[in-house]
Amino acid sequence: MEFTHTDTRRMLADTIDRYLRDKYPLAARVEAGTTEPGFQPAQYEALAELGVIAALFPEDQGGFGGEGFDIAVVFEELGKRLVNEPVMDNALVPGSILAAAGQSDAVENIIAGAARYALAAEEPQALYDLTDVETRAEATGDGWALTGAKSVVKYASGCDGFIVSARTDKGVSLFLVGADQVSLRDYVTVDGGRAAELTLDGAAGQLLGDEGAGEAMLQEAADRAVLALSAEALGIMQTVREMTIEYLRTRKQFGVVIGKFQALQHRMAEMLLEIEQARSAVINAANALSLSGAERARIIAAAKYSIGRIGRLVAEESIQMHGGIAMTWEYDLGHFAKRLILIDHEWGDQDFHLARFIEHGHAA
Amino acid sequence: MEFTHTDTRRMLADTIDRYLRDKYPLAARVEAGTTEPGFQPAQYEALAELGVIAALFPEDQGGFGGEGFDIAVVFEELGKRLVNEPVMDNALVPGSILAAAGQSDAVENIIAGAARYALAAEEPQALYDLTDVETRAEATGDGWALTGAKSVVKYASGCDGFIVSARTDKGVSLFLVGADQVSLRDYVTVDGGRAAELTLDGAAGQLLGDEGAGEAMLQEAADRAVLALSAEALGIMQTVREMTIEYLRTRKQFGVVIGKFQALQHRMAEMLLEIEQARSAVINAANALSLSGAERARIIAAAKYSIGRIGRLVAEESIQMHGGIAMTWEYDLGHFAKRLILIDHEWGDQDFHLARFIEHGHAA
Amino acid sequence: MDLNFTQEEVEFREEVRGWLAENLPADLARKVRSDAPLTKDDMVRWQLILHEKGWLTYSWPAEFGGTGWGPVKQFIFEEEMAYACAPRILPFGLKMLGPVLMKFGTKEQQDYYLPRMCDGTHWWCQGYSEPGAGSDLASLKTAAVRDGDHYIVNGQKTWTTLGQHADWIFCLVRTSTDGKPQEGISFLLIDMKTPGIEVRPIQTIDGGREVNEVWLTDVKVPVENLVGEENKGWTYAKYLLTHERTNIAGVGKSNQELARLKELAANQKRNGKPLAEDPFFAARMAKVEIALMNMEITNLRVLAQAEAGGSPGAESSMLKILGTEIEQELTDLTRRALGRSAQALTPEADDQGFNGPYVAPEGFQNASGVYFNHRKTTIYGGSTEIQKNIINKMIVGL
Amino acid sequence: MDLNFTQEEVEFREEVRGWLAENLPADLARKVRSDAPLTKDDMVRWQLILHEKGWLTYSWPAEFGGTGWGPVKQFIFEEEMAYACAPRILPFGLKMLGPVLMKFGTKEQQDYYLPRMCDGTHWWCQGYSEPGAGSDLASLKTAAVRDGDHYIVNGQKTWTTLGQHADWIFCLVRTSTDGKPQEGISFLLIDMKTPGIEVRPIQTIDGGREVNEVWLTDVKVPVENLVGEENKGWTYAKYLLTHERTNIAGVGKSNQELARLKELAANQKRNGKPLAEDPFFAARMAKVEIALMNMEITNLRVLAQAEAGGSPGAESSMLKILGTEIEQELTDLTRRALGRSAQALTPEADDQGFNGPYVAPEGFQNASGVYFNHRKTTIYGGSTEIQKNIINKMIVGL
Repeated sequence: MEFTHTDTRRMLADTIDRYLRDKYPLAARVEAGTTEPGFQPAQYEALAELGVIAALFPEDQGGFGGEGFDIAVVFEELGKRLVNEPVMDNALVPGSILAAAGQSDAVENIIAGAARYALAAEEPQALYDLTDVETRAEATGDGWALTGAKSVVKYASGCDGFIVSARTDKGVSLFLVGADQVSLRDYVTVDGGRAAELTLDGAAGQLLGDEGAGEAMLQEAADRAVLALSAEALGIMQTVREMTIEYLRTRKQFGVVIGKFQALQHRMAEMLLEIEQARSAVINAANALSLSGAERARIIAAAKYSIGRIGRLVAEESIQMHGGIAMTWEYDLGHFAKRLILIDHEWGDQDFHLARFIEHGHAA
Repeated sequence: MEFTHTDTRRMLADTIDRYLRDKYPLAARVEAGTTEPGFQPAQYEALAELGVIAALFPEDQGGFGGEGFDIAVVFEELGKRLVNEPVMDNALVPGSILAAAGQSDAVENIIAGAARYALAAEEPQALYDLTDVETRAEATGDGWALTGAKSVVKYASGCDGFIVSARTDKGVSLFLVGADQVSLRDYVTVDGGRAAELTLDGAAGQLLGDEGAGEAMLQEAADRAVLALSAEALGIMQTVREMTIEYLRTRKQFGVVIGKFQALQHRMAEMLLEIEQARSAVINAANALSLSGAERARIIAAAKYSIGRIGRLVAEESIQMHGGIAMTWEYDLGHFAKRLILIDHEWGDQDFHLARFIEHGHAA
Repeated sequence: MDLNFTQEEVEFREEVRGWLAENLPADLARKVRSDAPLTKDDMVRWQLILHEKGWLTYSWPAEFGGTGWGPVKQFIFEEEMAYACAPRILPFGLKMLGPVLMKFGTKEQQDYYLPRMCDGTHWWCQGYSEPGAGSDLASLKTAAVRDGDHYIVNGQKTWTTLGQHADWIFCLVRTSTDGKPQEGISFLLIDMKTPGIEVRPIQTIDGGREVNEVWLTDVKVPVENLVGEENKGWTYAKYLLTHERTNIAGVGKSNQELARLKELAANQKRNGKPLAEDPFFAARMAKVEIALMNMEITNLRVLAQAEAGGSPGAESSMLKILGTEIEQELTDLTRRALGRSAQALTPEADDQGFNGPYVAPEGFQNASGVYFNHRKTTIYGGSTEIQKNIINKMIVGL
Repeated sequence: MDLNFTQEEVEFREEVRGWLAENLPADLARKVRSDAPLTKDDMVRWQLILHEKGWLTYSWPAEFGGTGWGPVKQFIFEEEMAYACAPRILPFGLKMLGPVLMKFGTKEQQDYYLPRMCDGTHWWCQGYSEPGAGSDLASLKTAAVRDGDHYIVNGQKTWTTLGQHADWIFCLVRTSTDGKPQEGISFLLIDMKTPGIEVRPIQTIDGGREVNEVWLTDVKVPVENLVGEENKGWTYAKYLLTHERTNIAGVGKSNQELARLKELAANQKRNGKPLAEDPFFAARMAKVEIALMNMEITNLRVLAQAEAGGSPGAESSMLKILGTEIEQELTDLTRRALGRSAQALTPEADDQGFNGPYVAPEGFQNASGVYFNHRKTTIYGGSTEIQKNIINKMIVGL
């Protein structure tokens, strides 16, 4: 047993931490999250240069990592500073699918920060269920024509291409679709960033992987995304933890610092204890990425469930313990809390993953 | 709107309260609950003489009450003093079924405290589901022969007869079975009292009401039982509340009374608030006994769910706030806590009633 | 025991409901239903419609031009307003300052201010909170120094709801530093047009701009704007805060939100079935519905007591805690029911002529914002922690 | 990062498991599995079997005749003991007094007491708690007054687990009332056969008779029974309490209970389907299973730290809170799964030759009793409230 990271991963974490601390002020992030394109392209490129994206891919795909703990280390650091660059949405998720489909040029460009892709999988009628696909793909002479609608595709605007799930007679398959083939309705997201409704009307698509293999490919990407989100949430919780401790130590009410009030002390102790449970859930999920079958599915679902439950607790309790100031846009806490809550809305919420955990328990 | 009881009901409550305060010491109740017959027959008769049983039946059946609020008033008072006389099990529940089946002599005897009956409805394989009936009734020349097993029939020993649910070709029906027709395996209950496993092997039974009408008759009895249990739990909670407040005011730790610790203050405030919610649930259920259909079912299920949830909170929190002393047999609190928890095991637990509430919401 | 409203009360409810159906402008109801922000004009328009009917002062005694309704009728009126999705009546003048003036103000103050807070002349805001004070209201520092016929006021107020529209502000100010903090506080009425007043908006985490800071620099306030006696302001402030609030629990509003949530859950799908039939989501909805049913009875119990002339004790604090927690839980379930679409912030979809595609279903463009905005409800108006202290004090007595 | 045990550790686990399979008496395992009470003979029998193997002192350093195992091996051993349903090794001698003597006792004390707590000669019990003290341990009043070669001890101890079987008791006693309460405490070893000692059983709410009061009246204790220095007992007591406990969380026990619960839920029926498939019950089980999975990792993190020579900080308190809450929740779900049959108290059904009918399924005759008994776990050994104080102190620092 060993619960410290390898030297390489620790150096990576330090590098990201130092960079973000020095060069990634929260104010600019918040500002970027309310305008177009929803992030800071120069920052995204800088992160790619630091190796943040390369760390998410194995050596044979042009990266230097790609394991569960690489993903966990990167996203925990990004979470701490509330980074809303599209590392997960435009690199990790589409990159791992494109790699699996042998699109090595595209993956290289992604790793270099030179190209961005997005997965357009979830549909308006589906609550997190990636297998609920109504978009259709029809074979044409030399390719496929896709028709349908996809919802809340994050950081879609400006992408070089989209990976779209669509149904054929053989089930769900994934297709690479050019940016010029889709219509986007672009908007701001609540947690600071952008997304789009994407519509396809006979869009030309190129099959990725085997026809009918889409569900398995999506699940593989979903596991990576869930791990990344969970680690991001853990990073956010750590910052929230520090802010709240600091506030309890300094804010005075009725003549004493509020951290002296035992009712708050006990609630803080519960929050601290739960954050350690969240950390354990992320470690377990990172490790599970090297497992398979029901065991992997259960552990990853358990992590997202835990993050959903604990994330809500941390967001709500930290706001309540801060009081009014936490309700203001100007104070940092609220932005962290918003992202923490909205993470429960990406890739399946806590109820979704609790059900998934139960389902894979029966299967085991 | 009027949230005070009628004069008659207030007098009844006062009478019961005074009697129990003077003549029903807890020690004797606890002792009786560990031996045979599990209660104090002289006390049961005395309560009958006070009109406690008559209050549960309408005038045309020989009583002077029988409405929801009569049941609520009686059982709240019994709960306060942790009475384990079989007023619900041997009077309210069988009496209301016998009355509905026109067995007026039996009802008269019940009201007088001169006869005791018990409902034997739940079967070993069923978790609270009264319609899960495997006991069979076969028509004989002049009656019925019943074969099967019933589980946890409270205060069965010494009963004059049993009301047994059994399945015929027309569904579930209720039968009156003589005490000499059944075998009992009698035992102590965790919360102080007795119950028995009951087996029938061709037992002679008399049909009560119409053949196939059993489920409706059982549900009617169940609604009364749930109300009685909920009111009993409310009474228990009030005593637990008083004991805990007293303890917080007097027990010292670290040089101060523990009620000065804000963490306990806030938990106590939550417990007090929840007890008021439980009181409202009981009032609502008492009122609902005069309603019908889904509305009645929903309100009564909501009450039992609320009592189950809040009962656990009150039992566990009051023990925790007391500390070690609450773990002792000698101290009263534990006996109240045990009954409060076990009430969730009678006539459907909180999950059962939450499901029932949801089901009747859809039907509505 | 009788849980039913009287025949008269039932008829009264019908009357209110009928009138609202005819007189509440549809555009306002639509905005309220979908949690879209109201403009000042929206609010004033509705206020004047109610005023014309004589119902704006529904909580006032007849002698001051009110309806003279008792607690039960007021409750019914508020419930029906909530069910109809009417804009809320702003409380600052009518529910807060009004009763204080009626009890502690001079005849001149009553005659001048009371009519003007009804007819749209004066928009009032509240100057209680200060940045350093929070739940410890009595530690306020804004100072008023007597100078001849005037007070000179310096300091800063915060969380001033809709202060950007206000003509007047009622303020707690410190006129003495002797004795306990509560003892040197006075209650002043200040014209917002007085030189030295600056209103700075505070943007909230949901992006909203409802609250403000109010900075006061050498603001001259005539002494006749003092309410009651100097240094007795804490008494009036407490009167205002504890002044019987018959609907602190927000039963009507929460019932309305629950109905909306149920409709949403019936239309959203999970695994091909309505979300309302998903057992976990159904359980979440059922639990909050049961809590609300119980609280409604608790509320009616308090109401019956108030109608009989009693004053609620710890129950007010219980209802504040329960009411806000239920409200928050409903906003939480609403965002959950929306799934991924709760992430989209698309207020433009509420605009007339919007042409799609919708992200969240119509009427739910701002569900996450509403959830975050509602975090305030357990902080303001006496935080949940303060309410628990009160409950403990009143019942356990320590 | 590596969540796996080493090859050596895996083999060690196999060895322990294999040995237990062959050497743990089936009747003892059956009693433990069904939560039936163990007799003194049961416990001594098992202890001697372990002692013969050399594993009774599994947590002791080799120099004192222990196995010399590190934290990880100790943890594995404890897990396997739990999975096998072995009777627990009583901690009073081996885990509590033993380490104190090794660190603070004289050579004579070590040579005399340590072997005898292993070979069945001395059954030890603990004399810490007093009726008035509770969580405020240092306020203890039992007094030891020096009189020549003896101390004369007067006072009362309580919650003395299995004291009815004990030959010896280690006691915290007050030898001085000067200074802070912590400063006048000494650590004494007392022979239970000394005149003036009376053991009175305390019956617990589940009907159990495990704990006792110990009354001491003019009990003469030779001064050589003092451990360490007079008035320094608090230091030794704290050492004992904070002495590294690698399995404070009870992961093995809870995993075992969870497996038992799952089996039960698969056999019980609700609406004709296994209870395990009822969505509400399945959710309850899944939630506690996930909490347990997370805690297991947290526990391994602490263990790895301890193996590397570190000492856990606030994590010990977190594991105590989590471990006991999970244990309690499992007892709660077990009684729930039994439905109505949880009401029956039928210990006779555990007797050999019992002839039915069963009320609760075999092995679950005392599930409600176990639930009530487990309420103690969040009260003793530093209550949850005390642990939260510690966490706050160590991390927030206030």
